[in-house]
Amino acid sequence: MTDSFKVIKLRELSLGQLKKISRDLALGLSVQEMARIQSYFKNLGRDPTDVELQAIGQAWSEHCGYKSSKIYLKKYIFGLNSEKIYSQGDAGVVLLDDEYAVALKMESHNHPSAIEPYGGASTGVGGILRDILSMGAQPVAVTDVLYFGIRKYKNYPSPEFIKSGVISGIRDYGNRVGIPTVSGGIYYSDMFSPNVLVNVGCVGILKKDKIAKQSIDKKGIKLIIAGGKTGRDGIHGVNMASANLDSGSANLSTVQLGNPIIKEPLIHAVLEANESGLIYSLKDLGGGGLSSVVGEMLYAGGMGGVVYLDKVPLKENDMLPWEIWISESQERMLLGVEEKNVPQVLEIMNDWDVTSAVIGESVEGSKLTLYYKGEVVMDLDLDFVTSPPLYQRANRITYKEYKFDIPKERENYDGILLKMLSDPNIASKEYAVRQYDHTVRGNTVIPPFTGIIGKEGPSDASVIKINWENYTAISIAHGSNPFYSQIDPYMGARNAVDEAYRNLVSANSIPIAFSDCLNSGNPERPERMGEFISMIKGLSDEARELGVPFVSGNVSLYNETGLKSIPSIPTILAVGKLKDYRKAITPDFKGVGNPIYLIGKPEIEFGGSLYFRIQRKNGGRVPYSNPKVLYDRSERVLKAMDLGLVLSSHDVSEGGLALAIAEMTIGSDIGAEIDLTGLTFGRPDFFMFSESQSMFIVEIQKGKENEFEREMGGSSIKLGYTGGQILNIKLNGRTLINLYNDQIRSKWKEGYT
Amino acid sequence: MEGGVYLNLPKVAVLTMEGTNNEEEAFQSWRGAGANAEIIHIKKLENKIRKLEEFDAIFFPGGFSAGDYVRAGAIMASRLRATVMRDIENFVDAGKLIMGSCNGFQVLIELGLIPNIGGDYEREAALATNLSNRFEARTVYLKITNNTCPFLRKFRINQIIRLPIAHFEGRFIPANEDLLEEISNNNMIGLKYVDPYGKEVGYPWNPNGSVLNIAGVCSKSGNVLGLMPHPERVFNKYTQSDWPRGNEEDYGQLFFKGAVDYLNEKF
Amino acid sequence: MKINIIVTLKDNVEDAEGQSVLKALHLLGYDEVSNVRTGKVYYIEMKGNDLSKGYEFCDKLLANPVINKCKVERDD
Amino acid sequence: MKINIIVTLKDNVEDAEGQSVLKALHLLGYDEVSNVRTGKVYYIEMKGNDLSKGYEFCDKLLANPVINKCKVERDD
Ligand SMILES: Nc1ncnc2c1ncn2[C@@H]1O[C@H](COP(=O)(O)OP(=O)(O)O)[C@@H](O)[C@H]1O
Ligand SMILES: [Mg+2]
Repeated sequence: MTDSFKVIKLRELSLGQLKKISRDLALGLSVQEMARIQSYFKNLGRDPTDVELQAIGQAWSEHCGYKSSKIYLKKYIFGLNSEKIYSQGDAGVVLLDDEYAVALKMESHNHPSAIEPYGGASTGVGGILRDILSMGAQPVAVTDVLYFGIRKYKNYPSPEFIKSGVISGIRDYGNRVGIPTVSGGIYYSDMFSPNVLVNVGCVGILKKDKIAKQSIDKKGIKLIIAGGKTGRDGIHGVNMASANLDSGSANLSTVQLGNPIIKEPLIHAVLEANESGLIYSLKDLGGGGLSSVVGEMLYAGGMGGVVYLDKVPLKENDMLPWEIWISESQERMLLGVEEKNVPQVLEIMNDWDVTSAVIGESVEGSKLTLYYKGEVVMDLDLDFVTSPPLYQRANRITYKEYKFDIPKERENYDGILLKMLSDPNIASKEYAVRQYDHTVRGNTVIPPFTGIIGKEGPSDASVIKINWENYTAISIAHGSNPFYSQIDPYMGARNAVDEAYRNLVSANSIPIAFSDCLNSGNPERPERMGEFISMIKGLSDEARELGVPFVSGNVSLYNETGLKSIPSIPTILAVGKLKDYRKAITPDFKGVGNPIYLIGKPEIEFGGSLYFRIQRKNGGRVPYSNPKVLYDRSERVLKAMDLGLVLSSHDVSEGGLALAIAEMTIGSDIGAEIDLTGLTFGRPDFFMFSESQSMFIVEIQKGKENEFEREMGGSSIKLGYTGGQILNIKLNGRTLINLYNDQIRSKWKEGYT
Repeated sequence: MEGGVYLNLPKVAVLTMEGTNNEEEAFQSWRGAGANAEIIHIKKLENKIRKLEEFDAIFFPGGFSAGDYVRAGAIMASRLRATVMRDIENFVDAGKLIMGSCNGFQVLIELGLIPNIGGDYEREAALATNLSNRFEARTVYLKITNNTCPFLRKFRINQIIRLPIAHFEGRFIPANEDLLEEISNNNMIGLKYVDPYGKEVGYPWNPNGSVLNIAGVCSKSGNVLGLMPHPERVFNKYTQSDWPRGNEEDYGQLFFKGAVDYLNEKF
Repeated sequence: MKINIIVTLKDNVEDAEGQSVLKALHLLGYDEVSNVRTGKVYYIEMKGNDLSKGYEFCDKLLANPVINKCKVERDD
Repeated sequence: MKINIIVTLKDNVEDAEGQSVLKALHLLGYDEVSNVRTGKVYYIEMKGNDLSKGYEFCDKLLANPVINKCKVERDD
């Protein structure tokens, strides 16, 4: 026996010693879990190798095993509207039409980004691209929703440092790999010091009959690893992501920077092989590395396998078998290929200058056997490895008393509106997004900012056409509001879905799929677990009524330090469909003298609202979304759009209808005359700044008022007309807001010069 | 990657290597303009599996060839220079067409194809880091200042058009004043950055700080064009960023159609 | 005083740029080259005589301690 | 042999990165800094003993003579 691997005398160890082994080998497993492994090996009548223990440690990490969340995901999310899902794997897939399908997925890279923001964010993009590629889909868009802190905490990097690193990381990876970064969001709050959240998404297009399979159900399928070489970088990444961030210092072996220049040709090569029908099954190497991907691919098809670890192309020749097996080196894909197709696949890889090697194959049975230089270094039943214990952790759902501090009424709200426009949560995100290439691939129909060149304002959803032949396109948007979630995780989640949905509708697209990225704290604390469950229930209750499935998602727990935890915050990535992208609608006003309507009705519900936040007041309960109302209004709006009545549309979110209208003047340089006389319920500020859900502002063709109002069936309120250089809002002859378009735009663009 | 189907259409090689990433839309744009385009990995040229002489036009797409490490375009150019420079020179001499956008322009500059005042393919210019020191992705206004080069023949002189840009290294710098004069005197400046009214002003309308607001340069004989903006991304007018405001012009197409017309007439 | 600050990646952090250059040099026929790593230099002119400022610049702006090493030297 | 190749911008070429570092240092309160310029270093390991190879690498790959200067030195 060489000294490349060790046998660990596990069977004779005490509980205390088991704990020590878990720590010494950085397995991240609890004593109970170690004991379970011990008894398994007692039954086998032998001791495990270090390779075997490491493999189990990976598979049983929270990150890979979903130990704390799976029971709830199963109960509330899986199966929801699932008849509309075409396929689920590394990413979820829904059909667009008879020929095409769309794959989407959102994922967190919070822990790595907290330690090394540049590398953390860029490998996040790299990872999510692989998930889409795993379905055999061409990635067409990258998205990123970022949650930055404000205050610096001792022993942790400054929020400024984190922010610039994260944005640069996303920029450099996305731009270099040539996939446009077209949608996202940036939030600022002290909730995220020092626990930054980096949620990245990706959307891909595939022909439905070319979808890649992710399992192997046949023996003799060769396993090919392709892309980056395997190194010592990123060992134990999943264990880090499954623990609290307890100091700013890093375990260096988990830091990776990513290499988009390996990924870029890998995407081409894999898609070409898939297009040619040469790939039997496909998966990416992410958390847990080979260990997790080989196990899952075989287990899903009821097969066993053999892998020769010495065949894996390495960066460093002296790597030990366990390191090879669990390394999380970036830019790698695993291809299952029928023996007869192997030469052709290797040739395609070579044509694109991509490193690849055959490393093993599937066999009958359920055993996975690893060889290293002729010796067996692991021989385990996949049944055992891939089924970690699932926990129904203690949870407590707490109901808070809502405080409502009534702000004083003002004569004039110019100052308030300007303050809203320059709030970092609202102000233009161009400082980040214009560093992202959002037009590469030549398919971007609606970019993140639209309007007159040089004056662009925010768009609600980005639109990407799917090919060069017809007019079909997809729309992409997000929903999330950490301020609601902090107060009410259940409603916060529902409102996040509402926002994502209405953003898509606003662009004249039909929502067809969601992906969720669930961020939370330490699940071993009952309040956290309670919040987490409330969040999942919220998502479920909202989406069920809307008839839209969650096709994929990701859970990130332990976003917590000794100091504090983040609230339970979902980020929703939503994808919609446009039959004819020439009918896409943007928020900038299009003409002068056109009627402006509000769809929906503002209520007094100000918890977490921008209006109360900027005045540092408690706003009571958060807005309540009603999915039936959202659905009904959306159908009506879409119908009016289809009839060509609607010229521009913007969803009402933070800052209420006043801010929404202000944003519509930015990209158009067209002002608005709004008269609230007879419309408000007492306080005009409550009317203007209410963030009640499911509302839209639309600009209508002149002279089409009657037709439009008929379509809206009573849910529309006429507010005024477009035109001029000023946004003017009046009530009973009194001016509430009077601001020049230029003032509004320059406030909003202040941080982007 | 189709090839050889339409035998009498002009043949265009869209060159690629790791990190180039506009090849798909370039391929589609050439095809849409009536050419028979093919995406060719430069490895195949280096290994002599494919030859440039098979083609009537070469397109250097944008992106980050080899990561744009070292200097944008440098690695791709030095590989080509070491292996197929003679073929490229013959290609130019034969009057065939070469176009490079963004990273492709950077490659043309590094290959000495632009401006090539001296005629011996020395590097006579550079595309340096944007003065803003950041990556800039947005739509810019451009003025057409030469319409004799085949790619620009479908435009009017002084026509104002809009195209997307997305680059970090786009600041055109010639080796010296004399060269710059030669470039102007020979009417080689193809496009300039302007404001919406056609005036030449500084940042932000000139996104990178190029001398004389230069956005694109043609070779003396006109058959080579390098430019920082991306016509291939707006072949379809609905990918022009402000089309929802009723500004629906086919600027992107005109570059490729002009080139294809020229090739059809000439070859 | 003139100081030079050289920022490099720590040895165990992969250098994608270095690898790209290595590959390019090999393709250009320079097989004798076995390794390339890269770094960034900042040439700083400043008043005063306190070299330790250079380390402050590293710390606050130029380098990320998780992945970078910094070297500060006087330029005479 | 180990060589270091340092590529900088010529003095008359504006250094956008240097400028933005200078600005950032001033924002951090370091008013004593009056100028910053930047450069790139390549640390190359290779067989042989011929320093002039370094200049070849510059010429063929690492520098554009229009805007760059190159310095090659042995690293001992
Ligand atoms: N981090 C980001 N990455 C990519 N796109 C972003 C990012 N942040 C915002 N965007 C895009 O910028 C536009 C405006 O965003 P935002 O100001 O958050 O608008 P809204 O208030 O409508 O959500 C949207 O198209 C959004 O998708
Ligand atoms: Mg919106």
